[in-house]
Amino acid sequence: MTALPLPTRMRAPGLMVAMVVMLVGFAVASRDFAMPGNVLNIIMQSSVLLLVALPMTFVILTEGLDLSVGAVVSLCSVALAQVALATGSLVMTSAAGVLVGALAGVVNGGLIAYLRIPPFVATLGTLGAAQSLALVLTGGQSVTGLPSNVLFIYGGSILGVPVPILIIVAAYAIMHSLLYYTPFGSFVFALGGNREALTLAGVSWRRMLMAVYVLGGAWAGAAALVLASRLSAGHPTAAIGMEFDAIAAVALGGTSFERGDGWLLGTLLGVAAIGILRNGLNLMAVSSSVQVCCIGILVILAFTLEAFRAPEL
Amino acid sequence: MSIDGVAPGEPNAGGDWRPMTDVQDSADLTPKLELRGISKTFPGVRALTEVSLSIWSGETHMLLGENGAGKSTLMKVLCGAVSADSGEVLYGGRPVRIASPADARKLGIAVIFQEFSLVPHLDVAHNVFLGRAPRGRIPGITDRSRLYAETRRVLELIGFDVDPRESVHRLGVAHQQMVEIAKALSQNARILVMDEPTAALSDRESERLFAMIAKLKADGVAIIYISHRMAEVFALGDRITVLRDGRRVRTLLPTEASPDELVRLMVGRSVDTTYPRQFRKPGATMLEVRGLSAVSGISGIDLIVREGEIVGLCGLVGSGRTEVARAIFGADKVTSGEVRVFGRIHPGSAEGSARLGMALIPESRKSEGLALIRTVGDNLLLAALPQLFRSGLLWVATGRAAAQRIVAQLGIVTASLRQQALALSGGNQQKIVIGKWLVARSRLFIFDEPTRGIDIGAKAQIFALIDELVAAGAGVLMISSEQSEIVHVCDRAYVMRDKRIVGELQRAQLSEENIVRLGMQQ
Amino acid sequence: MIRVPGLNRLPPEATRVAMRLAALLVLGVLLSALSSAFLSTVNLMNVLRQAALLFFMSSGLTLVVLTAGLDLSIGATIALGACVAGTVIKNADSAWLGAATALGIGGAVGLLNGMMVSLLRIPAFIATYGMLWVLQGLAYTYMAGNTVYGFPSGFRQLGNGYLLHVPTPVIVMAALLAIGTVFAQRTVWGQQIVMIGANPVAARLSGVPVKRRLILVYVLSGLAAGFAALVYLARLNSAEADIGSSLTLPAIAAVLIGGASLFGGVGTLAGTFIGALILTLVLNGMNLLHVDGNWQPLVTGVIIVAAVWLDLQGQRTRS
Amino acid sequence: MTRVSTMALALVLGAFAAHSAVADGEKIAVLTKNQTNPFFQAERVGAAKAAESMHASVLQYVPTQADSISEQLSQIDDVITKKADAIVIAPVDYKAIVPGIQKINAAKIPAVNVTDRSSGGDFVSFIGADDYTIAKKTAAALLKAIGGKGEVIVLEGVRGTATAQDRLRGFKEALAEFPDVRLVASQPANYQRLQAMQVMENLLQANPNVAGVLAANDTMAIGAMDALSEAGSKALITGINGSKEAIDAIKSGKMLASGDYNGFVQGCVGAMIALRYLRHEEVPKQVTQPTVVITKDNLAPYDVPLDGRQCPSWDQVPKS
Repeated sequence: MTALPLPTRMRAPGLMVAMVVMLVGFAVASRDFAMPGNVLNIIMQSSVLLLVALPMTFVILTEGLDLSVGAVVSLCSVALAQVALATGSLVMTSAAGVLVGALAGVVNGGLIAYLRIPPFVATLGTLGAAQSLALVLTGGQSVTGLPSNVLFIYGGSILGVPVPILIIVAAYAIMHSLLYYTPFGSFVFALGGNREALTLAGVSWRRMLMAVYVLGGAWAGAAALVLASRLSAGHPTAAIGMEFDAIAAVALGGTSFERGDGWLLGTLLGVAAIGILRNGLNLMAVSSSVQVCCIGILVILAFTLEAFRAPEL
Repeated sequence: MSIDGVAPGEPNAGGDWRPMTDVQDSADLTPKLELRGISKTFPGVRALTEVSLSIWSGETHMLLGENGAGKSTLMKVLCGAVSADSGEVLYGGRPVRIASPADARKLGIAVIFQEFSLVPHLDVAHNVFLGRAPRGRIPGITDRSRLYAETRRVLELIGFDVDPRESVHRLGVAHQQMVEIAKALSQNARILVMDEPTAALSDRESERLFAMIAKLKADGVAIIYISHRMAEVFALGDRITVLRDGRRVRTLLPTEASPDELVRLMVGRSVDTTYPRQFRKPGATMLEVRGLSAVSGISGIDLIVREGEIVGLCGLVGSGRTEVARAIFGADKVTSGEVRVFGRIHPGSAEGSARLGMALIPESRKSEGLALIRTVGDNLLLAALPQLFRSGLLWVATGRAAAQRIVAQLGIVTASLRQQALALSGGNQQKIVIGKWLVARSRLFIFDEPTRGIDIGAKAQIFALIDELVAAGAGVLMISSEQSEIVHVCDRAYVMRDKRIVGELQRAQLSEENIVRLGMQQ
Repeated sequence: MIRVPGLNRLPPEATRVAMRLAALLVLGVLLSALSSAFLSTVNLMNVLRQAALLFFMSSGLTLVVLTAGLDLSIGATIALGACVAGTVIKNADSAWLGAATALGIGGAVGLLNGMMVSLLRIPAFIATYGMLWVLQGLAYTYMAGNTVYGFPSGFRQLGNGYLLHVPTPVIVMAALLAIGTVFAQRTVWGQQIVMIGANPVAARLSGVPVKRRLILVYVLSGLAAGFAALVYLARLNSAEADIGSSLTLPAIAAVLIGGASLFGGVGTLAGTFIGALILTLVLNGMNLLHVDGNWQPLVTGVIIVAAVWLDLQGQRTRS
Repeated sequence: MTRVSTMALALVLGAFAAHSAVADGEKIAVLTKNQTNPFFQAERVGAAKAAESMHASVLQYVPTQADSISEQLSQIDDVITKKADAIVIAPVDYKAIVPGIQKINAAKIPAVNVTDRSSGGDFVSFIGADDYTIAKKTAAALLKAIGGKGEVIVLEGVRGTATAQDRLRGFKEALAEFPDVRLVASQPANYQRLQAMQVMENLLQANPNVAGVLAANDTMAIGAMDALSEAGSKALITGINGSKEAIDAIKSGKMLASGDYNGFVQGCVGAMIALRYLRHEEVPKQVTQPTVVITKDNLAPYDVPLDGRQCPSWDQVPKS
């Protein structure tokens, strides 16, 4: 083989085509779509999902799955809201969210890495537990009356830039650096690609797997902070079902469920695609039942295109 | 079976060996590394019993033994992946503890594994330095430019021309092995363990590896080299240690031993490595391939296989041999040409092959040949299901009888038909893969590297079995990287280069020289 | 998917089913000790009938999971199937036509799923997740927020009736369990399906028509969902667009508690049947013991994890 | 493949373009909680009918995931972007909706609040009755009917949703007024018929002598009703919503009552008020929809399919 760089194959072509079709289509169909204000809308609306989908990419890279994330975000949102009411301190509030999330991550990681329970089963169990705890903590009520410093997280802006945008830019930068510029990132790829390689490199795969789930939990806490700020409330069922959106975004972005093959930027695009689809259909006033169909069709079509390109096994 | 009379631990001629180096260092008076009385028991298996071994700087120490003799356990003890139950390790005369891979690395021990320790979706550089990436100025962040520079340096050292940013999953098996070697070398190892490093390499790449080994030796690196290839053992080895059943049988000098002697020590009895067979007059044409091209890149393939003959398919690794086998069998999509089996046009699917009585014994037994988590019985019946049970209903007794017959016929060593396939040794697993086609009464066999990773005793059995098949009127197309096997076993052979067949050698012309000449010609 | 030594080593399936049966008995004894109402014929018949609907969904899903696949669309298939079939039964006044409709929808959905998974090689999780949304959307559009209800009593026998004092669904469940077990373990197709799950490449290279069998498996899963839709209609006497959303996860949970591995090649219908019973018993027990609703998700989650953990423990100690 | 994708693109774009039809009059956006509860279907039909009769058009927004508050907030953003003339909204969560309402206020789009009263923000008007009151009234009807004594079971909605919480609170308040009634079990059945039936079957084993069942919606009530009749229980049962199926059951005597605050009329009045406001006609600050407990005696006006119902004329609307 020569040193010629092989042409890098385009990743997630289905998603790319879908994005182009949607962007052009919505711009044609609705004059409001391509406005700066609406673009900002889409980004702000997608911020919580992105904060969950980025660490989900890590989890899926390890050949794992986290079904609990929606329930955990909900749990974190009520926990941090209660702390916010009690202390009024943004630092304490954020810490509470991240801590509760990380604890949920410890449970997931412990079940998966140490008791070796398949991720699907383990996180299905945690889902139930987190949902229960959120209900018990609140008695089923949303927790309102958050102080203004918490509301600032979604509603405020710094130097004219809305805070959620700063948060997701920072989140992406952190997660990108972590995945591609640190030894930990290489370990994440190895967890899915070849765990034996980690052992032989003197790295405990269990500890690394644990770290991935704890990281995911901590980000769920951060997502909960943004969500609570957006709702001005902690809500015990606010993010139920978000895990499937997150998994869909990650998969749309070209991350495979096997062998540690993935792409973080793809996840960003996947989240954007889901946001754009919902926003565009709303602007076109497409009925909700048709919207539901469209989401399914987007997912299937994006992968169909992929299939026509991939070589036979 | 006559067991060789040498008791383990008995002083051997090779034990007094000292390296012939110019360096007059006091360290040379003691071995670089010494293992004393290492024992290791896994649940139910005694893997190592009181194995002692010493390696000096600048020595290439060949380690021989059948599968299950304890070589890989010994290696794992050395690299810290497994800890010994008893015994001690001395490094430069001092006792040391190797409890983890990190300990081993600190002592300068590096291992080149046969089963790749690479991460498919990381690039070459990140693989080479996995867990050891150079740190940058920002804490926790990898210094990427240094990472790539260092990798380039190591790759140049072994003369391996590949972009360090290339993702490993895009590399072929041979190149992955080179990355594996680069990974071990990048650790500046003082003790290097290699497990069949040439198994996947072409001759040219092997030559390059041998040159590198010579250079490392000159630098005083101690090398433990595991191989099944006699030629390598004698060409490279300073000393040879033979393991059998977890014990050291003997350590000897190459000059003291003949290949037959080594095989006898490994197996515990005499084995004929020339694989004698009766050459007969071939019968009617069973397989006829005309102008076959496939999506995998092979083109214009013409070949025939007749009743009662073994036809070799050889060439360098990557020359397209496996692709030809897959295209004929219907595993890869064919773009042009035709395949006739027993005169009938082949439908181009694996299912059709099975129906026509054609069998494929694939290169990678575990990933393509067996359902490891299922039982021996399940695997044996897999290919024969539609013809054994024409009604569609599975009769347990019929199935059991059919499977049992093959177990007996092939001498498969298994506790029962309900044993999981993964519990069996490589040789027995290979027999199951062959056996499932015998249950299906196949008559045309394609063997892709049938003896890879199988020990010498089992190898002879496999070849005896193949001979039996052709004696009974079957036709065989056999791919092998070991040219001596082709020369000994085949009636004829086709030689491939660059995805095409470049020549056909009749029995009289069949020699390693001719194969290499055709395969390498530019 | 995960290459951890020891994890995929599984003992003979009969032993594992027996272990599950033991777990089920322990649960039963525990519940009868805690609640006097538990151990009555009526309650046990109730539990069996409740488990039946769950089992109809999980039976097809078990086959899918055996091939290392997943079918997230069964709930939505039931929703669409029940809504359309319900309308047909009402409007055409023919239970048979309705039954054909439900099975037809289930089979068609399964065919599409199977083609996406086998021909287009879309990961099963994604393909059936996309299908879930499409079907849900169709159900919403079709029903436009209405409920279809009130079916002839002859048809309702399928869900409500009794044969020899045993609820009809329970008898149908027993029949399905028997037929399904024979299919999975005593037919060529069943055996090929199991082997596809254990190693699809080896199966293909051994002449197994992998694509056709995969399509078959998803069609069977769709048909099972279609049949579940009929039983649902007969039992509940009504259908609306959102009935499926709460059905899929319990069906998957029953399969997992039943010992099937998501990595394929391992699992039995008998195991899934016990899984469905365990899950139903847990819910029954929580109702009988008046467990606060807030804690019910947690209890269910813990049971699922514990069941799988115990199973893995059993395998590890013996291997 | 390029050609195929170009064709696909053209097709899809055609579909997009075909969709952008524009109506003549005002555009009101109607935001409801989910597609599954018949109450909101009635509300949507009511709003559409009222708008049609006033020559305006309605854009319906329903979260694709039922009762998703974040999705409803996103839909508010999108409606503002789309510059709807007015908004009629039934908030998923009356507390968490407040930031969305404030955005609507900031965009100066008039908003009418229906069904659940938002705990903040400015509205042209509020139309509705709260879940608490309706649950309390319905429960009282049942408790009276069983003679103020005996065992009662409550079937709850989805834990964590505002309606479920409020209805449960209403039930409990009513129960407190009847000291001889014993609440023997209160279990969630998540507004689902199947779950209600199965939970009821289970509960009947431990509590065979139950005299009454309070279900937090009609769907659950009917599921429980089937379980009760099969077990031969004579327990009375009530639901909430006044759905068509419940009306039929009440008519045939299988169900005692269903609490209702008439989603259809709420939808009508919400749209009427929004349009009147846009047309600078006077509107009331609040319309309290009378909560009705539908029983055998007063079910006639409810026993009409949605399509056949007529919005009340403006004069008939109670203004308070």
